[in-house]
Amino acid sequence: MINDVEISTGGTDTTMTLMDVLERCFELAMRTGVADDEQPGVIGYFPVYFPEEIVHAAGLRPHALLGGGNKLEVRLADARIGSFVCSICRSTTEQGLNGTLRGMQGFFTQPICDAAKHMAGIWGRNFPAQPSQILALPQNVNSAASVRYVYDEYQRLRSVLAAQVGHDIPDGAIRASLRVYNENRRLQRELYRVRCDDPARLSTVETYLFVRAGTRIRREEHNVLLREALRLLAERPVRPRDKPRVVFLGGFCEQPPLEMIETIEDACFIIDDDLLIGQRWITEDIAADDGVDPVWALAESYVERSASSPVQYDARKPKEEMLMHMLRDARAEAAILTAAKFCEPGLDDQLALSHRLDAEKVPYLVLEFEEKMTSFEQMAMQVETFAESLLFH
Amino acid sequence: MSVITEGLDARTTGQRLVNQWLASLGTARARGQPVAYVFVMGNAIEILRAFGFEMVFPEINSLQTGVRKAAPDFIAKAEDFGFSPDVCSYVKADVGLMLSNMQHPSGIRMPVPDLAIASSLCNVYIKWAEIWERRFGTPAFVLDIPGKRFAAWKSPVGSPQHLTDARWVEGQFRDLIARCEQITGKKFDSDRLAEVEAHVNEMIRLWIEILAFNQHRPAPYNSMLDGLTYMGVLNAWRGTPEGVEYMRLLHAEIAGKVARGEGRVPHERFRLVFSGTPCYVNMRRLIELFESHGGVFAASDYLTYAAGGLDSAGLFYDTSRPLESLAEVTTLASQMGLSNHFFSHHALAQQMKDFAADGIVYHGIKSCRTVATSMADNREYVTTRHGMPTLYIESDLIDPRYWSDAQIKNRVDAFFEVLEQRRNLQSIREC
Amino acid sequence: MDYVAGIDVGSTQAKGVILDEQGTLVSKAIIDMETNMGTAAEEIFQRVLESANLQASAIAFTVATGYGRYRVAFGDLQVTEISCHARGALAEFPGTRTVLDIGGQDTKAIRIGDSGEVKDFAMNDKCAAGTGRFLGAASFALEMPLSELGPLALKSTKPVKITTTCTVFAESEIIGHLAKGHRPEDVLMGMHHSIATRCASLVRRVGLAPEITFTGGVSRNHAMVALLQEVLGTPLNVSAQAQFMGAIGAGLYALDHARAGRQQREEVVR
Amino acid sequence: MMLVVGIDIGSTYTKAVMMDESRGVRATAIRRSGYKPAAAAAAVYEDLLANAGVAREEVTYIATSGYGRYMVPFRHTQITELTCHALATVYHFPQVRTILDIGGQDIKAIRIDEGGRVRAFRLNDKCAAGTGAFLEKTARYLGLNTGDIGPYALRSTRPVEISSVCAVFAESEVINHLSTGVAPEDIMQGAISALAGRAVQLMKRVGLEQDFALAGGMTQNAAMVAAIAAKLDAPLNLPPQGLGQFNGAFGAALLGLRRAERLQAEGREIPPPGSEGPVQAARRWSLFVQAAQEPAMAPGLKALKVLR
Repeated sequence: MINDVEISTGGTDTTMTLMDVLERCFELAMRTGVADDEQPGVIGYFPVYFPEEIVHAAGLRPHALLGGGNKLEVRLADARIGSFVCSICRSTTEQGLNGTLRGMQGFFTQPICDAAKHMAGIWGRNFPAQPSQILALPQNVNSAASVRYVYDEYQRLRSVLAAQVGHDIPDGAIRASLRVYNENRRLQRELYRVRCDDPARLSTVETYLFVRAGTRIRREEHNVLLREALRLLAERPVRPRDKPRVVFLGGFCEQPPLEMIETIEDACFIIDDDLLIGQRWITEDIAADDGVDPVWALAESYVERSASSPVQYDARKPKEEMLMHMLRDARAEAAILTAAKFCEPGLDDQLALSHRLDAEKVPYLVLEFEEKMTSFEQMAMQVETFAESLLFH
Repeated sequence: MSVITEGLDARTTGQRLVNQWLASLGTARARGQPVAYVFVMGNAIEILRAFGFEMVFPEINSLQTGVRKAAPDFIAKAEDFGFSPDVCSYVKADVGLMLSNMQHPSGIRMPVPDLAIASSLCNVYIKWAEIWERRFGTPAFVLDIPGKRFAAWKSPVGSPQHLTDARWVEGQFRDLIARCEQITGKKFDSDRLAEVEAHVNEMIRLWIEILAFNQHRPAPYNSMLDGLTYMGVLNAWRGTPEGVEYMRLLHAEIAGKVARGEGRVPHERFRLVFSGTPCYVNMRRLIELFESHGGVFAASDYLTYAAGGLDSAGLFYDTSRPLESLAEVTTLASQMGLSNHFFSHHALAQQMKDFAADGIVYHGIKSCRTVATSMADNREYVTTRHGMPTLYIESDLIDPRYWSDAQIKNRVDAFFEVLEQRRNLQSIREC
Repeated sequence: MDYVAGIDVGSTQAKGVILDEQGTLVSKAIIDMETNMGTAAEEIFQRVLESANLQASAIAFTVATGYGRYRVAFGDLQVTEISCHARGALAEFPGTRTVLDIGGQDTKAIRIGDSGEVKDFAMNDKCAAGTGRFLGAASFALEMPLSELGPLALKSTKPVKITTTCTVFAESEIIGHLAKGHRPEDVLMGMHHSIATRCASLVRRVGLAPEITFTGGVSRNHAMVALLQEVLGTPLNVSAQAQFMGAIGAGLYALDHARAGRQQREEVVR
Repeated sequence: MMLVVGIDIGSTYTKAVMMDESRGVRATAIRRSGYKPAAAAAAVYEDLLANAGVAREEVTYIATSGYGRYMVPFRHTQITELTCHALATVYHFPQVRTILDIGGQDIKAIRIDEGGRVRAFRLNDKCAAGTGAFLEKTARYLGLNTGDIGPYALRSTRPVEISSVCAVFAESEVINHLSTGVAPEDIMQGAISALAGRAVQLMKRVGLEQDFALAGGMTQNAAMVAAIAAKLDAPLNLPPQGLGQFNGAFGAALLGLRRAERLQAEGREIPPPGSEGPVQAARRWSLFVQAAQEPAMAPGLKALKVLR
């Protein structure tokens, strides 16, 4: 089914249509497995953010583990994980147990939540051949010592990976990777800008597929796809439609099924979202100049110029203020606050945000989802009612 | 001022100490005493004590709502407020307390915090502190203490990795000290910190020995009943002369029992290791179910992590360099004890051996992913690799709605049938 | 001649057996649970006595099992259904190393050691539909008796994927699929598949070891047996008395005690 | 003379209301939805026409609601049941601001403004034992018909407490109570009280603004109405006699009438039914996910071959 289209990193393929690029991204985005002999070697990481540049500079491919989606049948993992744990932990374990991720050369998780930390233990017990670790990104980014600590932890990662590939990872290689990723993040920001300006031109499902495709290929290739997509989007004919403008929250870790985004888009325009927020976590270019320690630059960006999510505390970024900014910047009239079932950080934030929106008299809709859900009738009813309440009268 | 009276037993002394602590919380505001909210894992109590803070343990407040049968009302208030049933029931009980004008069922009106420290050892702590931040306007002080990175993680004392992590923790302690100075208007007194640490050192020494006493057969106390009361006192009075005094009393009493061969269970038949957090609403009932079969919990990982990991580092404070040493010990305790839930298979197997236990009982908590996410996987590993009999039961910390008596009794009864059959087989083989 | 009784009081049904000294099944009975477990136990006891044509005094020892085991006033001993199902399954299939019992309230996987001892057991989580109750939900949604579910499922050509694990929401998911135009047999097959998967997961929890014996009423459902064999990758033993396995196991425990008691009496006499 | 029809295709029952320009109800009809909602809707529509003694051609406009709203080919428009309940309720009770609708599979709490506009709404948490189905299950255990639940529970003198959030747990509680000899009416009343508690909790999440109204099938259950009113400590407005179950259909008819009137006022022709299909312009990528991923073997199929 999946054709590995060779994409040269040089010029652009002028024969591609927008639908071609989309289909290519769709196929990539929906890939769940890692082939046994995949080259370059693959390092898997659990959401949200990961310093991919270090992996990239080691000549390996970072691979975001995004759960199993709603087509995966969980048969083995239920015996290993409590029933009160979110779906992404369960399906990721399932993919490990059923061999889908056998090709990975390493597994990293992070202290985003308690369940995610357990993933390192599960992986270590069940897949001893794959080195599995917690990359201890700090929950405190408000200390003068924070950058130094992140730097130390990144250096640890660097030496773990160097040992794995059998050679040092030179500063120059990391700088080169920073440039590739800077470009990638610029392109993603551009994509988001296009959708915000003209949501009829670029849907959220499409935006999502474009971004998600990047988690399955080297960033150089992804940059080519995104540049092509942006060029073709500019030429796309657009039919304006009248739908309420909303922002979507809740896609930072476990991924809502495509059907869910489609269901929402049937009735609303999603103008901004936190889907795969880790992919554009760093909000500005990272210094890649000679003379600057590239790992320090990467660590400093993590602490100083980054996005926010329910799984990180940052005194500079109160969650409610972040949402109000998002609504304002998106010129959105309402918010859809979702949380994955059993996601404690998501559920806690959902409540806090809804109280703020009540106070600000901003209409909002609260939804709960699971990546494995297959029935969307009830959700459609809620979304339609919400849109009806925004549009009618 | 001390409630410690000559001639009283540890139990009475412990009760008095807890009551005294609670009473002083109730009057803290009136006395103009600064108040800190802290958790049992990763809390920097030593620094707070050096500044003279009164310490509120929201976890203890919440478990007490369970013990005092008020949890359902408190939880209902939080759910009415909008909290999901899937959220930690300690958090919900605490929200219930906030929505009840801070009137705790112990009779104490809990003071609001001047400072709240949430460590990263349980991520829910941080979300919890965010709730206080919204409610009381008290900024959260998030203390990031890096734990184990993987199961075989070794971070020997003084190794570069240990010092790297400790430097990070120390940096945050310095931030905390600045915050404390600002709140209390007092200058940090390093000698006072050393004094507190000296008390803690003595408590650590005694606690390690008390834990080891239960290696005797019969076990002198039940980790998951008596042990819980020890821990309440130990947490509330950590770093104080009263705490040391209590521990000495306790130590002497248990040593006496060991010498006399007195066991907690009259006819100890099975020695067990408990993994997980207690179900405080039904703990007596649960213990009764086990003790009726002659089963005693000789050891529990709970006594390590809920006691702040005191026993786990094997390291004492160097009072000649109190702050650096605090960071080093805190880091090590976090890596060797407090982040063990994520990789607990080795530690449990070790406890099985040390305590000559017959089996492990896993108690999965519906709303606590910190202890329970991978228990089933852990159990599978321990059972297959070490051939140990294990039992998995599930309920909640304090939410009685998740306690199903018939189901738990059924599982416990069946587990003891397994243990009996196994013992019979062993004795046949030995013949 | 002494007889023994095994009484299994579950949440939805009560079952009873009488065994003779050799452990041979003399009579059996099953009734649906009315309101009170205690009276149901009395009733089932009377039934087995009647059909064996015996007086209560002929019963030397009675073991009660199941959720209501402590409600059996006349029981001499209570043993959990874990031990009883293992015992019953071993008696009929001595090679049994794993027992799977799908009951109304609970599904159990039991691992048996080489000496016939219970080594490990696991029961389903409340949130995971691996119980017969899940089929009950299907039966209600389709307005069709339980016994017809299996045969209809076997007619399926395109099983629908059922994702809900919660029984409560299974009913609405079934209705949803039917409303979308899926054929009842395909939905049912999906349902069976979902249960089989959950049960297999439970079996794996105790470490799958052949032979596997499938006990409980659901074992009469051919679709379920076939699916379980498929997902477990091994054939299953299914007894004609599958529903009575717990009661038979209880009867066998009763027999042990009756024998031990007689030995003791004889020693005393001597 | 204009006649409009509202059809509410719910998960358990399909209900229809015929209304004339005076907003008076001309006829109602109801059937079990079964698992063929399109067929049920067609049949109910036939029943409705027969009940009203009206020919198909005389109906001007048809609006559908409920979860099967898109499954009726002969509709003019569709609208969600929440919007319908809001419209219907505010029509009957202009002062109502919070509506509770207890359905078979979910509970909905809706806050509305004076124009009947939905301001906020919440559905029950997934793991809550708070749906009508829970009550029906309990009734089934006790050997009762759904219709008997209310009268039966009203006989209770000492209701038991059923505390579980999860309906599966709650069921165990019911079994447990039964086996210890608790009177069935006390269990039934306990279940009703538990459900009422959940329902009121949901109402609190949308703001609990007075007055209150109850919609849906539970309006016929006097014990439930009393339990909710007691928990709210305020009276509940109930739809007019016999219309409780038809509230959604009534709302759909009201909205249909409003639209038809507007079209008429604007001098526009009312289009033929069936012209408003589901809005689906964008490509449904979700349909291709299965194909994009490795085609998984349907494990049911092999078993099938073995048995045949």
